[in-house]
Amino acid sequence: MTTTVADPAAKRGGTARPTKRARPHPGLVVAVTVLGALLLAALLAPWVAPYDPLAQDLVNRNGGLSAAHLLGTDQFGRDVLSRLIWGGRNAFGGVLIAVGVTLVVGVTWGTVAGFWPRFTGTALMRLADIMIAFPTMVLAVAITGSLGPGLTTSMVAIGLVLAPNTAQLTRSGVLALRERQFVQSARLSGVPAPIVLVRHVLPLALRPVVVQLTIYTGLAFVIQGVLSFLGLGVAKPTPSWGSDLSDAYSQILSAPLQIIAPGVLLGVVVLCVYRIGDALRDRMSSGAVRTERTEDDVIVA
Amino acid sequence: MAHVGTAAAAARQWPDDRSSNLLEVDRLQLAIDGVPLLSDVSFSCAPGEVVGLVGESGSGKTLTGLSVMGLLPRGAELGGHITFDGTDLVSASAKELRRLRGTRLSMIFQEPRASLHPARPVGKQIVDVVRAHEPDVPAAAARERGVELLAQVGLPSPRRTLNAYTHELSGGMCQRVMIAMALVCRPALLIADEPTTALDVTIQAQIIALLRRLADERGLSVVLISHNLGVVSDLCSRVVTMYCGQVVNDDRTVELLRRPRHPYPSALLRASDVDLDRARDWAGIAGTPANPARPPHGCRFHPRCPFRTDACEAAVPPLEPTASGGMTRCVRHAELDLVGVAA
Amino acid sequence: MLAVDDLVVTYGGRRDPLRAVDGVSLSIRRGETLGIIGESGSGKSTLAAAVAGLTPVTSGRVRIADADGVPTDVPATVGRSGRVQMIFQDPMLALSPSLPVWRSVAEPLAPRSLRVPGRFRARAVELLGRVGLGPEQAERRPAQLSGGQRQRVTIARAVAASAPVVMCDEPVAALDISLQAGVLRLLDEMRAEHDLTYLFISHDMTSIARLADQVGVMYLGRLVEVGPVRAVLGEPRHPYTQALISAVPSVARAGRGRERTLLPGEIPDARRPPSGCRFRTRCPFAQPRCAREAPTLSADSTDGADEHRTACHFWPQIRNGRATPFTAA
Amino acid sequence: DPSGTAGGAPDPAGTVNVVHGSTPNQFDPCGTLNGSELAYMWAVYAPLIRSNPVTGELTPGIATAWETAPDGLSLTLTLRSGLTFQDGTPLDATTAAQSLEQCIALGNQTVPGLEGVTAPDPQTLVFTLSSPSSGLVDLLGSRLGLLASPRAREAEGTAFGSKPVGAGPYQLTEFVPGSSIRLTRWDGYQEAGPPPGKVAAIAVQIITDPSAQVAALTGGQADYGYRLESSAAAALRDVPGVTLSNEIGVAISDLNVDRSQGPLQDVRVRQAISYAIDRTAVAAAANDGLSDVGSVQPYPPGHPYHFDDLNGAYPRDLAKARQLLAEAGYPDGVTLRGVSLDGANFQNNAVLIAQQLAEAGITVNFEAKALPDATKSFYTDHQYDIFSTGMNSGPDWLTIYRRLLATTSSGNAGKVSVPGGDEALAQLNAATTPDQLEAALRNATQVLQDQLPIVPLYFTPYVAAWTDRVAGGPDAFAINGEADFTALGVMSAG
Amino acid sequence: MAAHESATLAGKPTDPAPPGGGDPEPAVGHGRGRLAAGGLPRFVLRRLLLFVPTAVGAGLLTFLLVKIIPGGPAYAKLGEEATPEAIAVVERQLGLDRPLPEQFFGWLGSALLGDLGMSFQTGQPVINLIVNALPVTIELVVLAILGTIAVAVPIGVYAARRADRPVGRWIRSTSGLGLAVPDFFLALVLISIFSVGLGLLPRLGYPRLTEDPVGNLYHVILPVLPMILGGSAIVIRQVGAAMVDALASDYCRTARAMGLPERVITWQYAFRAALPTVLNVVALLALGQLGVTLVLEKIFVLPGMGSALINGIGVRDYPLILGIVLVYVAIALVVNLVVDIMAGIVDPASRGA
Ligand SMILES: Nc1ncnc2c1ncn2[C@@H]1O[C@H](COP(=O)(O)OP(=O)(O)OP(=O)(O)O)[C@@H](O)[C@H]1O
Ligand SMILES: Nc1ncnc2c1ncn2[C@@H]1O[C@H](COP(=O)(O)OP(=O)(O)OP(=O)(O)O)[C@@H](O)[C@H]1O
Ligand SMILES: [Mg+2]
Ligand SMILES: [Mg+2]
Ligand code: NI
Repeated sequence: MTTTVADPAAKRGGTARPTKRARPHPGLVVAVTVLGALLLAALLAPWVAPYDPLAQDLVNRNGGLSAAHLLGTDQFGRDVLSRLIWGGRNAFGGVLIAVGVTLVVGVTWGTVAGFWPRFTGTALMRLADIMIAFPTMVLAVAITGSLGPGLTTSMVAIGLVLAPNTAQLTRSGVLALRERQFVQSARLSGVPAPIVLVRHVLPLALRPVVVQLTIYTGLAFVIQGVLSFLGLGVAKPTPSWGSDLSDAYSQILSAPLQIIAPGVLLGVVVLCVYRIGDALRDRMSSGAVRTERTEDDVIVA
Repeated sequence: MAHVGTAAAAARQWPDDRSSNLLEVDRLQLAIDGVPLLSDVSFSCAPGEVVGLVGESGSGKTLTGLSVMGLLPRGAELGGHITFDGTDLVSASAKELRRLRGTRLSMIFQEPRASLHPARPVGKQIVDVVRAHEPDVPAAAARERGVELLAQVGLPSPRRTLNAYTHELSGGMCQRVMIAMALVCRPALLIADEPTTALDVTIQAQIIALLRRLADERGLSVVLISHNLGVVSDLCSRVVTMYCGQVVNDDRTVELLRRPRHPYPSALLRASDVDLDRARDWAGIAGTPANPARPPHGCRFHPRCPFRTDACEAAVPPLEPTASGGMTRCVRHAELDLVGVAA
Repeated sequence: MLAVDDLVVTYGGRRDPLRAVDGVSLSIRRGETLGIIGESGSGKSTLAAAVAGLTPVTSGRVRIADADGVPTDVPATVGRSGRVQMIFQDPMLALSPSLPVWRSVAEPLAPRSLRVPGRFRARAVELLGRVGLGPEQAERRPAQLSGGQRQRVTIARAVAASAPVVMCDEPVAALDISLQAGVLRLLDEMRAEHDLTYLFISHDMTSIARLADQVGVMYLGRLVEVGPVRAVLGEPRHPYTQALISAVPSVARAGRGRERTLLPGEIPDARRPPSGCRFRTRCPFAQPRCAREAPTLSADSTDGADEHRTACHFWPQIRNGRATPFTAA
Repeated sequence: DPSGTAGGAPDPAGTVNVVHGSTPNQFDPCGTLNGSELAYMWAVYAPLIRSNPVTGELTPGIATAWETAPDGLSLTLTLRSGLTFQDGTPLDATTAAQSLEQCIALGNQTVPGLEGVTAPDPQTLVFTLSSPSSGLVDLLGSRLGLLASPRAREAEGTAFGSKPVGAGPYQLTEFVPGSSIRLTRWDGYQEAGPPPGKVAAIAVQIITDPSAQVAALTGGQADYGYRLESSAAAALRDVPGVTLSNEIGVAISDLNVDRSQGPLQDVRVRQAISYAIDRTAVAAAANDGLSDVGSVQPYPPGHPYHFDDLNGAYPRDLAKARQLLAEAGYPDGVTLRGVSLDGANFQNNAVLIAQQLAEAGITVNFEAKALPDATKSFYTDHQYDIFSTGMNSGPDWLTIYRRLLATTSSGNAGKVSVPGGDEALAQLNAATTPDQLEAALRNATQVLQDQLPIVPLYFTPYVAAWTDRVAGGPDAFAINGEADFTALGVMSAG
Repeated sequence: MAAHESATLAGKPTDPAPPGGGDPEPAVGHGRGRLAAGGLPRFVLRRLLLFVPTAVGAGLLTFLLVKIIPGGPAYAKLGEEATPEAIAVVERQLGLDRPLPEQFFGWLGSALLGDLGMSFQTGQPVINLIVNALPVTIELVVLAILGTIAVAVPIGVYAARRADRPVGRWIRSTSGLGLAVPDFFLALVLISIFSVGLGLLPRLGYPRLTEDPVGNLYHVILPVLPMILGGSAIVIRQVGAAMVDALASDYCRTARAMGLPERVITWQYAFRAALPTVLNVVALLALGQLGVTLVLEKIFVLPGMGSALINGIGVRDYPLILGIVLVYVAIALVVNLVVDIMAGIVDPASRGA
């Protein structure tokens, strides 16, 4: 849906000047605070949310903002604020699943491919190439359409769709690091290959992956929204930002302002996540290991 | 004109007639984002003279070169004076500087391949320079000038080279192209920032020979920046030594080799000397290089100096004339009897 | 201590192979240092990597003396690990950036545990102390040390591995000249202390002159001259060595005239080396024979004890011509 | 008359642009009805007997007259002469019989007791029956009577559904699934029930998004819209120049239940579900207030087959629901697996119902699935207990009651017989007089209410709207929510 | 030795004539990186040959994907009436009773010959459906990309030139905002503003480009706008980053040291160097936008590939799904190929690989 992008600063050749490195990343504090607050609210939903997110009040449908319902009520008279708070659980949880799948699948895939670069690696990377050749969104829709809608399936689908990119990034890191001199030194010291992998290669190879996964976190929020919008996301009536947005869209004629709350919330969360990703990238790129610019920097869904 | 700081205001006498100098850097000071990086850099270069600028990594050689060119990064504050051919470059406008660059002043850099555009035939890049300064010259004529210069810098088949991309050329060839490019509009001064460091010794020797020939034949003034005293002493008639953002010594090469007046160039000399008989006397310099952003008190070299006294720590020594006709920044320059290499 | 016979290392596929090291034979006695000089791309690093077992060898053998001093074949990477250590040009790249340096030093002590156990810390700190680093620096990460300090760490690490043979691939080239001597001295001390044998690669004559006992000169994957350091640097026989030495900018020579042997042209493409003697395309003395016949390393036939060997058909004649000796000595 | 307010006269060369709010899948009347396809079939095919889409009244179609034998064992139709199908195949009793045989062979429709169809002469078609079937005429007035060219159907095979050939006033000339359909007037049409086409072409766009539906009708992209989303109704209500029609139709939203397994085998659990639902509230909430008639009958109030006195069944009564559950052995409530079609309506129903059932201790987590997946997992794989879906009762009671009550009904997951169901159907089939029919229908309705083979929710409201350019808008609005395209005309722009 | 004297050069131009008989080393173009003999055509050919295995792999993947779709076309066709017998009949009609490998290779064989089979739903050749739908989607993407380039490249370059000034930072953070807003939400907002609110742009309708070009363009403005805005955010950042790198590069420093005007440095040096990045971003963006059209086609009711795909999934129209996905993959591969070729032209050093 949206494209995420390498942070420009990360790629600049020179080391950051000390004065600049010390400066905190702009907006980072805000982003962390906002995300943290939302996450906390979601975790504490039973205590924080003013209403049961599923409780319907069929008399008070599409009610506007009021003291009782700070963000109004939806098409079934449910409290929008409570739904958004509870929806955070599914949104965050779902994204966690997606990113978790990407992490586990992608890193395993990339590590195996990077460690046995000849036959297995080539085959695995061929597969990744093929999967990457599908536009992300198309593949996500196809997989979710296939497995049937639902939070878990759609999120697993997102995870799977993004995994080949992570695999490529991991592999290029592993491949590059395999040739690094400190890895060679370790091997000369008699350290067996798997331990070299775990001790020296993965921690560094995973640094860009962490950045990438932050970006994917944002992306997963967006794709989650899109899939819900296409009716492939979280099953009703479970609250989730994406499906709430699509529900709100279905009421756009009678209650046109309903889309604002979930839409803006989604945008804010994604923005915060990207901001953190930016900061992470700057932080990591100031370290010693930098991988070359690859296509993975731009992930277009 | 803004003067940064008040240090180093000590009177100084120039060994030569000042007015005859092409480039004159006088008490240059530079801070970037408020961090002082150069303090009191002074030297000069006469027409046709080849001056060497040496010093360890981070001592501010490149920044000095860039200051002269007006190519400093944003956030740079310059103080002092850079007089080039009668113009003060510190106060010159951007437009003025741009007009001078390429035509009167040129600079070449260390990484020859990276310093040329990878996706533009090198000939085009030379033509660009001609056209930028002499828009009336037709493209064909500009190319001809390129060919001529490429031949002069010793590139075989200059016509073919003109159409080549950098990845088709070796590092030495790229460096020669860059020299050709720098000279195509006949500048009076060339600042060469470590032009041979990235090259193999045999190729390095070719470039050094080329620079010397250009200086001899064209009367070109060259400021050669290097941390290799060998290269500098090979090529330059005068050597300016920098340490931690300051010029600490300025002397004729023969004098420097015979009897350095400052402990730092003396130590450098011995570190770069290859004498099979003396090979195992581990002539190094103790300690770690100084950081111009946080310089030591007094003489900036004193923490590493084997000859230091309490006086060294007390105040920044001024750049003073020496008996050999040079300048040095050492309170003990008159009493110390430092060993050269050519002794 | 170390013997290399007819080593060939090939890079690239079958279609366009590059013989980066092409039939190099050499040997080093225990406790001695063989310096290797040569221009960029001449195969110096490849030679070291192949000896260390980091690069697959196409043909030839590498023998390292075992505990009894008997040279034994050590074929694979695994076999060579623990017997050969390597010190690289850029210490920043040679140390794991995310680990405190003591862990890197202690790594050879505990190769099989996932994380270097803390009990090896003391030994690591002791070794770091030997190379002049305090215990507080042992906790730092490589990025927090200066270049010279980092290179000291890699030396400590090589010592920790207690491997008898150490490959030094331009260990001081990345350091500021004022720091080089310190590191070289440390290497020399360690050699004496631990009875190490070095293969020392550099294109810097100064370092070679300081540390090496023997010197080999490489050109396009071949050893063109080898012998005691004084002989090779002082009286180079091969025209390439002569040119190389005369091209080195030197303060010592600065005052004394400017004439020198300038080699024309560039180093040929290593994938398509010239026939016969590889240097002939740039050699001022080349003869038709040079194109036909590849010279082998040979010593002065008049002097039986001559360790100084040269791969040139015409070196005796050239010696009588105008060569530029290196030092005044 | 809103259609008369615009200037100009009906333009026979014009094109009506139509917005269709649901997605037709195929156009063979003997295929399956999965979306909303009838409007196209009515326009493309001529019926043996025409059931007026608006009134349900039976009038001549291809057959000008029909007569049931006194013993009820045969039905004789007299056909018009000189008709052809759109592909040139003559339409006479022989081809009509062929077409009907093909249709029955396709297996989607059954005629109880039918022994055969014969064509003694080109204008006479005879149905012979093994037992009396009073619903046969109604059946022939519905889908079954829409005759397709047997030659074309033979030739096209499975593709016939998208290249239909009938004898009706319009031909299907374009079909982009899920996107657009175009009907073009067939100039060879000879009167066979429906009136001749009033416009040269009917260009249909499929738009399911309510805001887009409204935009199309208010922005000039469409003149006529039907099966619109209920939320579009509110937005269109006060738009000048747009006439809105919304009525409940002969279709119900319901919960299908799988009686072959789990708690729902027990009728008391089904009844408990039924008592737990507030049908009026569900209807209103799911349809933006357009429908407030929940009922446990297949036909809506006002329909001849509706029984007002049976209307009060299953008022919401949570106590009763709990009690029934307890009696069935679920005093602590019961958990059911639910599936819903992925259409917004069905999902909304599921959301509303789940909440109400929860209050009675019945927990259902509905999963939404696309139709092929939902039908397979519900009917074939028995993965779910209840299924939020809907059904069209259609004009012929035979079809709907068969579907509801027959043991062999396709809607009967697991083919568990409904106690009294097959008997009620037999009674319906045997009914020959109006009184008998009414009694039989009443009985069937009561069986439905007692046994709850499905749990009906409410009558589906249908929304249609048209602009002033349209002539004949009200006449085109069929009781089952479909459009009668043959009634649609368009005013010339002048 | 005569050669000796002339070889001791103290400062004359070195002569390339190699002493001693032998093959002279060509001075220019030695070593790596030259376009292999045959040049661009061979490069293209090689890439085209690579297309085949990828297409086969993608086909297989799609095929397997389609096979795990629960339900199946017979259920879609039969609905409630899906008795096992009826299913078997339909599956036989559709050829779904054959063994999977046979189905796959049968499909693949004809697909490679350009025959994507018949749609289960309509019985029409899938290729016809695609030929109708593809131009819509392509038009959206092409217009979006052109618009994005027109908007984002100048802004990106401008931002890079002022990277450490407030304007540059402001552009960067604003474009970061653009990244975060989901395209469909943006579309809804734009609809509210331009169609509902201002009544400036039509919300619906798609006259065919061939029939009514002006009307067509007028109608696609609103669907394309969110893509342009979303895409610009990306391109601005990427172009900005590449330009910042390029402007700080050694060769731009050299150009400045030679006194070239800043305009020439920006466009002929820095932008020229950033061009491969720009192309790459644009290519990836084009592929991303291909996915975005899925949603936008739904919102704006456009008869494109996305609508066809979603509809096809709904009715389990395997040949249609396969065909569409294959076309998506083909587009992706073609885009990559074109970009690679352009990169080869733009970046002379990359051609050899
Ligand atoms: N743009 C900049 N901003 C801030 N500090 C800078 C900048 N450029 C250089 N410096 C600092 O200024 C000091 C001098 O740098 P300079 O590049 O002039 O050294 P140098 O003598 O050329 O060293 P080298 O031999 O390594 O090239 C260094 O400490 C460096 O870190
Ligand atoms: N991994 C590799 N794959 C292919 N070719 C290689 C590889 N490593 C080195 N080469 C090539 O092998 C030749 C010898 O390289 P090597 O690094 O051994 O030279 P070197 O003498 O160490 O040079 P330098 O002084 O620049 O370090 C060069 O032509 C180089 O391009
Ligand atoms: Mg510098
Ligand atoms: Mg090397
Ligand atoms: Ni002033």
